[in-house]
Amino acid sequence: MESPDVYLDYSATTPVDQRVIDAMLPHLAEGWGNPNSLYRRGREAYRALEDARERVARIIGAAHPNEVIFTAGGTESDNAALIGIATRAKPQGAHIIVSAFEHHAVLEPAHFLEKSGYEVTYLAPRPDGHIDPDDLAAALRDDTVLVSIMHGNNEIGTVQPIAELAEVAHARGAYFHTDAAQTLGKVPFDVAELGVDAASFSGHKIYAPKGVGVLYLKRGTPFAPLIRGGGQEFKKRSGTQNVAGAVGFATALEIIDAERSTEGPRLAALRDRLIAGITGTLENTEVSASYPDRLPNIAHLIIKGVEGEAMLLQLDAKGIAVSTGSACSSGSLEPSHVLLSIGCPPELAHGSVRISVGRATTEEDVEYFLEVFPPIVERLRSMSPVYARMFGSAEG
Amino acid sequence: MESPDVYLDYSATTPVDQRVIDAMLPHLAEGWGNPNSLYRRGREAYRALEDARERVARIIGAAHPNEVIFTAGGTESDNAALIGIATRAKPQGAHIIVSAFEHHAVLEPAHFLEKSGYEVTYLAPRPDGHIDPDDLAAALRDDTVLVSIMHGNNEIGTVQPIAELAEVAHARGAYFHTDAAQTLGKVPFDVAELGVDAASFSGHKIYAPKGVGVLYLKRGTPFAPLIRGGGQEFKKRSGTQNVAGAVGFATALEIIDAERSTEGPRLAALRDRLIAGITGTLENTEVSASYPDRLPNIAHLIIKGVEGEAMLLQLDAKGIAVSTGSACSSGSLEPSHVLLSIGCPPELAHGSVRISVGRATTEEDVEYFLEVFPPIVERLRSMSPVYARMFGSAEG
Amino acid sequence: MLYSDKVMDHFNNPRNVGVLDEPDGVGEVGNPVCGDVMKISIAVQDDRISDIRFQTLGCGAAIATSSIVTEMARGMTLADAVAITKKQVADELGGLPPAKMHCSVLATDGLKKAVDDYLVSHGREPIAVGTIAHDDPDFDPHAEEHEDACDVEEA
Amino acid sequence: MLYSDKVMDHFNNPRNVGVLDEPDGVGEVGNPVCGDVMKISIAVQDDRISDIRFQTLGCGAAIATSSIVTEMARGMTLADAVAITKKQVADELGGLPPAKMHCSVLATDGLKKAVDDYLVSHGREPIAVGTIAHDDPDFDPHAEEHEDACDVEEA
Ligand SMILES: Cc1ncc(COP(=O)(O)O)c(C=O)c1O
Ligand SMILES: Cc1ncc(COP(=O)(O)O)c(C=O)c1O
Repeated sequence: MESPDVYLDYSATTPVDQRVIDAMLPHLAEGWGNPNSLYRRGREAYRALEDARERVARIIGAAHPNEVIFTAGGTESDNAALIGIATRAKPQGAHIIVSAFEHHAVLEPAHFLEKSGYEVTYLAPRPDGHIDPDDLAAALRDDTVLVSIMHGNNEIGTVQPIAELAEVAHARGAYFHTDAAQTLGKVPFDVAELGVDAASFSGHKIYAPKGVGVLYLKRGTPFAPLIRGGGQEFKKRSGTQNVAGAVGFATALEIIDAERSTEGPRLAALRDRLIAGITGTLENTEVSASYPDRLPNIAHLIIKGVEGEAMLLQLDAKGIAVSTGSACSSGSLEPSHVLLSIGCPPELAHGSVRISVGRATTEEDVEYFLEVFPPIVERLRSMSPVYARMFGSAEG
Repeated sequence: MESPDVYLDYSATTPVDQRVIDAMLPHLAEGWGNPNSLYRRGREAYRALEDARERVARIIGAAHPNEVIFTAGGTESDNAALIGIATRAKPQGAHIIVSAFEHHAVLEPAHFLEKSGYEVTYLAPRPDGHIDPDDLAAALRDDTVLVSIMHGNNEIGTVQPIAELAEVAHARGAYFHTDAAQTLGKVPFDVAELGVDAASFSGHKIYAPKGVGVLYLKRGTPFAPLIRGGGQEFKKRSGTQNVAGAVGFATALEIIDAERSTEGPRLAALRDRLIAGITGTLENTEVSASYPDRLPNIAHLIIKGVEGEAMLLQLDAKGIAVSTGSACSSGSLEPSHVLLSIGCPPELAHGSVRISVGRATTEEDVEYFLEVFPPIVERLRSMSPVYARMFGSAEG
Repeated sequence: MLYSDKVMDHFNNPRNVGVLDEPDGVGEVGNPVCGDVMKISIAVQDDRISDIRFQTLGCGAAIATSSIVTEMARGMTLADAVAITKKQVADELGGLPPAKMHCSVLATDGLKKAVDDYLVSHGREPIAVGTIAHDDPDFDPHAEEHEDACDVEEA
Repeated sequence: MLYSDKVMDHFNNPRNVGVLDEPDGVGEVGNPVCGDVMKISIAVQDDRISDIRFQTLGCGAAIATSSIVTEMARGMTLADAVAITKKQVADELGGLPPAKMHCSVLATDGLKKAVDDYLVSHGREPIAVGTIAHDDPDFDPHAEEHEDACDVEEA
C-alpha cells in the first residue's frame, strides 16, 4: 500500500508548479547568457530578465519596472529593506518601528540595527492578532524613519490593515515597508493601493523555486544596497542575475494571480472545514487569533496539553505534513514569539499547529487529516503526566 | 544559412551543463520540501542539501562540511566574507588590505568598509599582473585584520600565489580571504593547501546556474552574517535554502573537477592558439599581462587603437561572443580598473579584448575567430581618426 | 535536523508508558512552560528496579529518551540507574541532534528523582541529590548545545 | 543595456565614413584617453553643407551617432547644423541607452567644430563657440546620465 502524501504546509514552502519549471527550463538549457553582456546571448537574457521584471511590476501595481529588484529570497529582501532604508534615512532620524510578530527575517535585521545605534520599537499586536493603526500612531516619533509591518502573519495568518498603517506612518514622515511573503497571490496586493514604499516577496511561497525573491522599492525611497559589486539591478543589488529564477517568479506570480479569484474561496472553505472539524471533535482546542481579516489558506490552532513537535511527527508517520511554531527555522525549542506576542501563555504556545492548504489540497486530504488527527492528540494527551491535572480529561 | 554561434566568453558565464540540469530537476519537480521542516519531505530536502554540502566540502578540501555555506552567488559570498570578517574582527584592528585589481564584488564592500571607518589599503599588482608576497608583507600592519586577494583575475587571467600570500598574512595575524570564482575547477583548489580562512565561489562560472554560490569559511574564523533571519546555514546565512541550486553547484563542481586533468590542457592549447593567431597576424596587439601562472581558459589582449565595445559588437554580428573590460557590469565607460592597476595607459585599456574558452569550445571555433577578427580590427582602425597618427599603419 | 531511526522507533512505539499502580518511587521533572514534563514511576526489589513506567509531555526527543531510559534502567541497581548519563542515553539512541541534547537530561533527571523518592520514603539517604540538573535554579533546559553555534553570531 | 535596431544599423553600416579630399572645414573632438575621438570634414556651398565625412574611434554609440549626424547635417545650412542637439541625434536613432547619451555630444561637438573651422578659416565669426561641450575644461564626457542612477547609491 502506497503511504499517503498529504502536504498541508504550503506556508512553509510550495511545490514548484510544472508550468513554472517549463517556463524556466529554456533559460537554463539554452538562454543561459549573462544579461549584462552586450552580444546576442546577453541581450536575450537581458530581455528575458526585463520581461520578467515588467510582468511582476504590472501585477503588483508598481509605477515603473525598475521598482522591482530581484533578490535571492524573502529573507534577503527583508534585510535589504530594513538595513538599506534605515541606513540611508539616518540623517533624518534613527528610530524604527517593527511589529513584535514579524518573521525573523525582519526581526533579526531590526536587532542588528539596534546594536548599530538605532532605537527600535517592537510594536505589540492586539490579542486578536492584528496591529492596530492607533497603536502605531502612538509609537511614531519625530525621528522615526522606518516602519515595517508584515502583511500576512506566517503563523496565525492574520492580515494587517496595511493601507491604514502606511498612511499613519507617512503622516509622521516615516517610510513604510511590508513583508508580503505570505500574502502575495493569496489576497489582493497592489503597492499603490496599499501605499507602501517597499515590500518583500519570496518565490518559494508562490510555487516558484527557492532562492529567488523580489524587493519592491518605490522610486525615491532612500536605499543603500546590502550586496555591492558590479552594480546590477540599478545598483540596488549586485551579482549576476538569476534569470531563470526571475522568469520563474514572474510566471508563478501570473498564475497565482490569475487563479486567485477561484482558488481563494476554495482554500478558505478547506481552511474553515479544518477549523470546524478540529474544534468540533477535540476538546481544549481553539483558533489562536480571532482577528477576522486572515489568509485564506492558514488554519492555526492551539491544541492544549500537547507538544507541537510530537504532533507533527505523529502526523508525519501518517503521511501528513504540517508545521508547529514558525516552520522556517527548526532546532529551537523557544515557544513561538508570534504566539507570545498576542498573549498566549507559553505552555499553550508549545501546543500550536499550523495547517496550511494550497493548490493541490483536496477535500479528501482535509477529511483524512480530520480522521487521523484526533486519535494522535488523544494518545499524546494520555501519555502526558499533566494533561488531566491541567485541563481535565473528557474521556476520563 | 544558420548564423554561427561561437561563444568565447566562458569567464562571464557558462552554459548550465545538461547533467547539472538533470541533477537539479528532481529537486524542483518532486523534492521541493523545505529543508528546515521536520517531516519526510523536509528531511529529504535536508539530506539533499547536506549531501551537496559534503560533496563540495570534499572537493575543496574543507575540514568539515559546515565550513561550506551556500549563498546566492559569488558577489554575495564576497560581500559576506569582507563585511562579515571585518566586522567581527574589528576589536583587533580596523585595517584591511585588498588588491587593486579585485572584482567589484570585493572592491565595493571594501569601499563600504572604508566609509564605515576602516582603513583600506588597495595593494597594487606588479606590472606583470600578479600580487607579490613581498608587497603584501610591506603593506601589512599590526592592526590589519583581513587580507582579500583574488585567486584568478577575471580579466587578465593571472593566478596569484595564494599559499604564499596567505602565509604572509597569517604571520602578521590577519585573516585571509580569496575570491576564487574564476579558478574553481580550472586550477587545483584546496583550501587546506592554500591555507585560506575564507573563499568565494560562483555557480554560473562552473556550469551550474546563476544565483547560487558558496562561501567557504574555516571554523573559528570570526564572522557576522550579512543576511539575518531564521538562522539557516549554521546561522551564517539566513533564508530558505536553494536546495536545487546547491545540488546543481555540487554536481557541477564534481564534473569540472573530474574533467580538469584532461580539460585544462585542452583549454590551454586553445588559448595559446588564440594568442599566437592574433599577435602573429595583427600588428600592435599584445598579451596584456606577462605573469606566467595563469588561467588555462583566458586569452586577454590589448588591441591598440580600437575601442573594445566596437570590436565586441562587430564580432557579435559574426556570431562570436567575447568580452571587453570586466563583463560583469556593462554601461560604464571607465577603462578597466584591472588594466589601469597594472600600468596599462587608458588609451590602450579601452582596446582590450577577453576571449575565454570552455567546455564546448572547439578548434574550429578558434579558427573561425582568427579568420573573422583581423578584418574587423583593420576596418575599425581604418575608421579611426587617430590610429595612423598614434601607431602608424601597416597597410599604409 | 534529523532524528535517528532508533529515536523515531522509540517515539512512535514508546516502551513502558504509563504509571505503576503501586509505585515504590515516583519522580517528576520539567515544566509545561518549557514544553516538557516527565514523570517516572518505579518498582524496587532488592535495590534493583524491577518495573518502571513513564509519562512524558514533550517533543520527539523527550518521549524517545524517556522510553529508552526506562529500558536501560529496568533491572539495574539503584546506584547504577542514577549513574546513567545524558550522553549514554543519547548514544543508546544512536545520537541526538545537538539542539535536542538537553532532552536526555529530562529522562535521567526523572529517573534520579524516582530513585531518591524511593530511598527517602524508605527512610534512607538520597543518592542522586546534587546531580539533578532540574534542581539547580539556574538550570536552563533550552540552553543550546549546538556544536556549530559556537563560532558564529552577531556583530 | 540594449541598442536600438537603428543604432546597430548605423554602427554596422556607417554612412559617410572617411575624410574629404579637400575639406572646407574640419573638426576633431575627444581624446583617446577617454576612448573616443571623432573627426568630421565638411564641404560648404552657399553656407550649406554639401558634403560630409567622419572618422570615429569609439564604441557602438559613438560610431552610430557620428554616422547619423552626417546624414542629418548634409544639406543643412551652417546655422541649422550647429543647432542640432544631442537629444535630436539620440531621437533620430530611436533612443540611446542612458549610459551612452553622452556619445551624441561627441557627434554634435565635432560638427560644430567643423563649421566654426570653416567660418574662421574664411575670415568670418565662429557661430558655435561657447556651445561646444568639449571646449569646457570641466566637461566630463563620462559623467553618467543614467536616469536610474539618480535615486540610488551608497551609504
Ligand atoms: C513572512 C515571511 N517573511 C520572510 C520569509 C523568508 O523568505 P525566504 O524563505 O524566501 O528567505 C518567510 C518564509 O520563510 C515568511 O513567511
Ligand atoms: C572574480 C569574480 N568574483 C566575483 C564574481 C561575481 O559572481 P556572481 O556573478 O555569481 O555574483 C565574478 C563574476 O561575475 C568574478 O569573476
